[in-house]
Amino acid sequence: MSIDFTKIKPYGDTVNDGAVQLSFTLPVPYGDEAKEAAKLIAKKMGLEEIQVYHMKDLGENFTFFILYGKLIHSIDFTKIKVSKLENKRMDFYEINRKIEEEIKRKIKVVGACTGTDAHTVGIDAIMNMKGYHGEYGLERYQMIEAYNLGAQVSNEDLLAKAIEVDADVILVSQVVTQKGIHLSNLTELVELVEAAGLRKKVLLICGGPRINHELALELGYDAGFGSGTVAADVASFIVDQMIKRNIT
Amino acid sequence: MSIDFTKIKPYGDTVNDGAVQLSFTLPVPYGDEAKEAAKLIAKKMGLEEIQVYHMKDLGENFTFFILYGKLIHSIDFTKIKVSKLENKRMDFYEINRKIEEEIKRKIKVVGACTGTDAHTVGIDAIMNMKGYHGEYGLERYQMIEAYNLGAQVSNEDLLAKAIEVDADVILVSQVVTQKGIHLSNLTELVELVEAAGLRKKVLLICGGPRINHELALELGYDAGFGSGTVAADVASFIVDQMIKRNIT
Amino acid sequence: MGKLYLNQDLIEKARHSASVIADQINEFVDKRSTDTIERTLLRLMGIDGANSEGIPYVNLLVDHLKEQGNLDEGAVKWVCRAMITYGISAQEVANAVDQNKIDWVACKGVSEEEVKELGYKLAKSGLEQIKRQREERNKYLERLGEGNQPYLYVIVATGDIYEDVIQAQAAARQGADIIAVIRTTGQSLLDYVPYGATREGFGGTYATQENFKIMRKALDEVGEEVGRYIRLCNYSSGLCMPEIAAMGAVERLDVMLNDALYGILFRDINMQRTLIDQAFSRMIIAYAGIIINTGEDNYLTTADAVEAAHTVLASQFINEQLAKRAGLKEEQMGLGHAFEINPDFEDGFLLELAQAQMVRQIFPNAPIKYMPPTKYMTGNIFKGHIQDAMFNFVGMLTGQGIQLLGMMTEAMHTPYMQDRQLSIENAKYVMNNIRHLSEEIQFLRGGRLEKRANEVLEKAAKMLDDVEQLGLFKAIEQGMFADVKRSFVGGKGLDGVFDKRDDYFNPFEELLKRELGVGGKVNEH
Amino acid sequence: MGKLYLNQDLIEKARHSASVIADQINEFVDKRSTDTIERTLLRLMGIDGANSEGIPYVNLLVDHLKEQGNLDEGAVKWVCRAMITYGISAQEVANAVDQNKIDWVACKGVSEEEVKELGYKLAKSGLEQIKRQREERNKYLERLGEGNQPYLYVIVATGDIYEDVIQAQAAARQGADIIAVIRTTGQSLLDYVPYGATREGFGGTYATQENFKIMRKALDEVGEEVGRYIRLCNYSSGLCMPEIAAMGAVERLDVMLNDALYGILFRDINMQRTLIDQAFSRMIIAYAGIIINTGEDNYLTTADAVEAAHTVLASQFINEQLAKRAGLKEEQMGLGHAFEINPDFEDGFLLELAQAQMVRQIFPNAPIKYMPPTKYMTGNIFKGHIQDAMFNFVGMLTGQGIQLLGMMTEAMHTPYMQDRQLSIENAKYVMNNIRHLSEEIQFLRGGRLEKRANEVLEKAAKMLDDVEQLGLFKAIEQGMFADVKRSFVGGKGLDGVFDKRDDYFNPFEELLKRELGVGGKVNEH
Ligand code: B12
Ligand code: B12
Ligand SMILES: Cc1ncc(COP(=O)(O)O)c(C=O)c1O
Ligand SMILES: Cc1ncc(COP(=O)(O)O)c(C=O)c1O
Repeated sequence: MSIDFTKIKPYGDTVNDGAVQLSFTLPVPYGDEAKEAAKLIAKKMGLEEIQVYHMKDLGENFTFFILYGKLIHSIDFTKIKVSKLENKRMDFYEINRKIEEEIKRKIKVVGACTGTDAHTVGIDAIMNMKGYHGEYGLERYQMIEAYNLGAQVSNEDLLAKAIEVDADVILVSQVVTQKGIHLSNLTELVELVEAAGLRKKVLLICGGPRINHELALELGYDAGFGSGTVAADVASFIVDQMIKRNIT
Repeated sequence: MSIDFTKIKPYGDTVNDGAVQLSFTLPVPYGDEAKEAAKLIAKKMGLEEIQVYHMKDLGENFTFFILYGKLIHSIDFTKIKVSKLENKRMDFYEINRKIEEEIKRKIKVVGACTGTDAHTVGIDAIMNMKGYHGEYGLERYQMIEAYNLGAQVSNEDLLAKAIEVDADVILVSQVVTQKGIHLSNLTELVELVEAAGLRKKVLLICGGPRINHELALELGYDAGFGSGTVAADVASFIVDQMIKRNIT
Repeated sequence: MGKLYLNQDLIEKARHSASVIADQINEFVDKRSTDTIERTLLRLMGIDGANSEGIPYVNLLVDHLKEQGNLDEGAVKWVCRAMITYGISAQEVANAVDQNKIDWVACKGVSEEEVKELGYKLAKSGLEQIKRQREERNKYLERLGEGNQPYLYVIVATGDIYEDVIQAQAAARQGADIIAVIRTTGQSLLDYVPYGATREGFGGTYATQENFKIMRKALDEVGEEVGRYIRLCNYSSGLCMPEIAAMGAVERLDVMLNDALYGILFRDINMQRTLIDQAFSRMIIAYAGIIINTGEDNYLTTADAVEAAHTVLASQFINEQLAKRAGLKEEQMGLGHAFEINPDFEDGFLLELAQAQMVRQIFPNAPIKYMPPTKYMTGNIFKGHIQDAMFNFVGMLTGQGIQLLGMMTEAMHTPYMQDRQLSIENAKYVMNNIRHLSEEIQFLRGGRLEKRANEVLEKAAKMLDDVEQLGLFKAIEQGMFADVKRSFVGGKGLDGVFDKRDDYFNPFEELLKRELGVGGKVNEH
Repeated sequence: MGKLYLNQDLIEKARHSASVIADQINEFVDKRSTDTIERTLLRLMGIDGANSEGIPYVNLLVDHLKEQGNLDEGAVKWVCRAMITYGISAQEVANAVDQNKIDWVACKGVSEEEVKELGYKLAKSGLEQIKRQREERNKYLERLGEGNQPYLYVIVATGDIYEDVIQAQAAARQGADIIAVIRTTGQSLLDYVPYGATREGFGGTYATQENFKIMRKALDEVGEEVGRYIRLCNYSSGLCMPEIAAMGAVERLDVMLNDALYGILFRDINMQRTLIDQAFSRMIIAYAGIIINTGEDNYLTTADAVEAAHTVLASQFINEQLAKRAGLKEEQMGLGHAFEINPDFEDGFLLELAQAQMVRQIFPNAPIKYMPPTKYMTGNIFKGHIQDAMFNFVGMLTGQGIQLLGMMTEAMHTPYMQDRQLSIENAKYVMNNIRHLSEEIQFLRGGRLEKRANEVLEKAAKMLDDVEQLGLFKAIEQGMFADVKRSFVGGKGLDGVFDKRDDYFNPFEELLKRELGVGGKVNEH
């Protein structure tokens, strides 16, 4: 099988067959017209040979569909450039050593899960002693002074604490994303930090299961971390950036 | 909630949110670039706010994805016209009575599952005495003479039998559809029937789980029946057409 | 005796410790009241609505009385005095306070006797409303019937009460027995209850009396159509626990999440505040015939489900005793637990089964609330759907009371309409397919399940013994529950707690205690 | 005795009837051979390839001998005669026949002794190849090990052997233990085996020797990488049953679908033909150490799984006895059954469990092949995925040997790569999660499961008794299996059956019988 990486298409059981599964609900009453509507939607998405595998009357004039089809679109895989964190990942010992040697003082990190978001497990995983997935959290690093404010912290309180301890880094966790609430929370913090004239001085880092690096950059953060992050990922980035930016 | 039927979009939990789930495999190695590729595919399909919910290395440089996103496309539900069978659905007794009164002789029906397709259950459901879903099959209709040739029947043999018994109707079942084999099988039969000069004389009807009326019309059949069909659906259509076309 | 051999002595011991713990708490609680309790009384006296700035009148009034230094006598007394003095209704008193038109000094002239007479009268008619709704529910149940246990419980959480209604009605048609309207993320920390119909929440919809009413009506409608009474659930928790309990009682909610420990551990609400609130809210709930759902299942979202299983059981024992003291019948105790073991754990299913069966046997009459996998759900919706199926399997096999259906999209978003339908379909398929399996199998005497259950039981008994020695407050301070430590004076809402004066007056509580037959110590069995 | 109390007398009775039935069949079979058996012998003598028109040389030769009226003496004899007469190899004889260069009359001069000597020599070396592969497999198994039972069995069915390879290797990495390459729809009715690597099939890929070789190599490679021997499966069924058995034996296939009853009922192959073919093919398979999979599970795709459960069991008894007579060890008998009860049937799970446990106990050493839901799978892939999970649950709980994994897309398309991965994930999750559950539960004595199992057993025994009276041929004519009637002289392939002459010679069969220790009647136990 030779794959043309400039024209990548979904694969079911034959190269370039374009096989895609989709499901969605339409706010239309169950029936033949609904089925046709579902097919038209799929067609607009660029599917051919559309098969409605399943449809179900959800009541209240809503209908659920499962469809399969063959996608006409392809993408050029060779052109893909992902904005990734460029620093190399160090381990606990390397990080401490590097801070000691190159920054020569403890790094101060303040973190919280902000707004009305009460999910502490993520930020705890990064900051608390015991850490996550067998990796120590930031509190355990001798060369890091970590302040974990917990959850449900207002952006104002977080910033105040950062100023109080003269923090190098602010970590923000956002887990609830419904109706884009994380976007407004995260944006507000950037604005507050800028208004306080601290944007250049502190590294702003956000994280959460539905956060990624690209989104973080768009929102004005220095980095963003998603699911499965461990403290060493974040600490490596911090150290690397502080050295690069000469924040000592 | 007021729905604008000229602009129907998928629905997750808010009108017009456009929520769609999709899954597919790409022939690219697992990694950040693969994830980006999947998002680009989804973007080409018209999705926004694309979230990769899950990705999995399938090995052999293939990666599987589950994504959700918000569709930008909408369709005009008010314009949808589905080509449906227009005849009214009669029951066993009505059908027999109607044949007796209006056609005044038995209707002859020959049926088979053709080509290498060995799935008899579908055609049996329509033709055999015991029928399907509590509805009698065609063999049980006093006013229908039904010949069920079973499965794996060549188009030639089917046609020969139709000629032999002077059939009014030919029923074809196609269940296996991989690589479009049903399309060639069905097309071949139409061509044979035309070549034999019988196309005007007989009703050509096909059926199967992945057949629908529209497809049947495209292929040159008079009707197509999908999943869940019972004998009375087919018989109603036959009687209606024969009367309309004055085949008596 | 049930299917699983359990050490009965340990059960008795654990229950006894819990009883002592509950008595300790009750003693503490009895001497105190809170702002929200006082607001609750005013609501039940007929005060509703918010002023032009959106501040609920009950908040306005209680804050006002507090400023005056009068709250520790009980808000009821002062409102009665004003009512009598000015010859106006409770609502009119509230409006007048908003306009600064009440002269409280002038009100002091009313005799204690008159005040009490009016107080009892108002309390009686306040409770009357609740009783009517309880009777209304019974009529519905008699006429329409209900689904079998485990009740299929699903959430709606669009943030918009009108979208919620559509989703709820669709779910009822699909087979749901209980609809829970999830609250917006911020609400539990609000020290007031928002007013009116709302359309903008995050991860849930505001709990307001109007929203309750809208949903109740919608469910009554669809219940008629499907020929099954559809229960409505909301949250009597957070800083307004008793107020929402009262609103729920009046709007005929059938199930309410209600657990002070949850608020302490997961919302950082002050422990004194919420335990005091809980005691009164549970009396209202008890009287309203509402089923409570407790939240110990949540412990397993932060602590490990294998390691911390006994903390859930210990908490259930405590919640049982606290509930009993508020007059709740066993049939109203929806004690919580959860199916939260890592799906990749070998024989994890055996442990889940052991726990569920054990809980079922220890609390035989409680409509145990069984929570689905959440922590180990991932974006892999296909695997998630099977995790939920395994959960439904255990729920049916062990005869749980309330099955909170899992959604395959749990790791990512609040349920879409289709998620809920697929989830109900999942539960109906599995439960029907194994309908009588529980009657057909026996667990090996001395086997893995029995060993596990008794191990958990033993640890729970030990833990309760420790808590009994320490007192619940200290135990929480030490992080014995959910791996979370909270301090006695920390968290939100402590400023809303006050000591009752000797002449504190709460006619509602008095009447409720009489009606419910609780008061002094309650016997543990 | 197993977990479920079963009436042992009934089991014995059923086994006895099946034994008599098998003897009746064997007697009939012993006197006859078929075109494809003769072609098989020629293949094992080293004839391969196809002529310029694509006709396999073995077909050419056998058809030619038939035309000459010489086939009933056995093709081996004539080929040996020609080899000796012309001093050429078997393959050269075939080529010569293609070019019409053999003078058969001239060949008659060779003495019977010489012929037999050569025949036995060729047979010995033919079987030698098979033995080598059997030993090779054992070495692999020793060195790499294998997955636990139930083996996870998945299909690949792209139609293109090279796509199949990718899908198969991916599946092995994901955890599959057995890869079955499904055949294209038409192949079972072809009276020849196509030649070479193929890339165009429908619903499956042609079974050719080259395709076998390609896939074997691919699986050996990936097996090394994953450190687990990966078994390969294909179909020894249809009109070329024994030829494919031989090809499978030579290319080290490990599992082969092999069941005459399936061909009769579901492919309308003549019953005489395929039962004769089966007897010889099973000897090859037995000698090659291949596991057969029988196809009675298919009955439930046309007949109802609740009503017709006993027909499956009856057929398993017959297949067991027929297999024994061909020298198959119990460890090679992958008797088939299936999880095919309507998912909406109340307590359907109990019946499936009863059946699976019963089959497990009746054939304790057989690697029972357990088929997933297919008939009641729908386009609802989410529900389908749970149906498969319930199937995996029963498979693990009852310790089946080979778990043919269900695909959530079963109702619609042959598996996509992702379908297979999700399906393996499903099985691994469920099986690991309930790993030791079977040791923990007991079934109620006299309960629903026991009743169901004994009911099915009783009906099967009764049916076998009837078949014993009628003979298998008549029983099939009467539609006793799968609701399908087939006539003794109808169906495909009867023209390929012939009576052996007294001097018929088949040295392969003789040697095989000696090696396998079968010959006259075999004792039923
Ligand atoms: C546990 C949990 C809870 C617990 C929280 C306990 C606690 N103390 O944290 C409880 C039960 C209290 C809870 C409550 C609610 N929850 Co909740 N909850 C979850 C659950 C099951 C797991 C989350 C979790 O702990 N994950 C484990 C951690 C380790 O992963 P993580 O958070 O992704 O963190 C990692 C990375 O993202 C990253 N990371 C995270 N933050 C940061 C920060 C930085 C700086 C960096 C570098 C990295 C980083 O590193 C971490 C380690 O790798 C999820 C569903 C799920 N399975 O994911 C729902 C979920 C998150 N909850 C949800 C909701 C809606 C709620 C409620 C609002 C529901 C309600 N109305 O009652 C409430 C209220 C909470 C509130 N006010 O915010 C939704 C969110 C939907 C959405 N997309 O908006 C989810 C997805 C469930 C659902 N489908 O509805 N929840
Ligand atoms: C039963 C079955 C079999 C049985 C068939 C037994 C028999 N005698 O029919 C057996 C086990 C033999 C079998 C074998 C194979 N099968 Co098969 N089989 C199925 C299965 C499980 C159910 C089909 C069925 O009986 N449905 C019930 C009937 C009543 O429904 P129906 O056919 O849709 O018929 C209804 C309507 O469609 C309509 N209808 C049908 N025909 C007609 C005709 C007319 C004129 C009208 C009006 C209406 C009509 O009315 C009927 C009643 O409502 C499906 C999977 C599934 N769950 O659907 C796979 C399936 C159809 N099989 C499949 C395949 C590939 C095969 C094989 C080719 C596999 C192989 N290589 O070995 C073989 C070979 C068969 C061959 N040569 O054709 C694929 C087809 C994939 C595709 N899209 O091409 C499926 C979808 C499974 C899969 N996912 O791989 N199969
Ligand atoms: C007992 C209890 N109360 C309340 C909640 C919901 O949280 P909140 O009150 O913050 O809406 C939960 C959540 O699961 C709970 O278990
Ligand atoms: C015993 C047996 N043989 C063969 C097959 C496959 O059919 P075919 O031989 O037509 O490829 C099956 C299908 O499941 C089967 O069970």
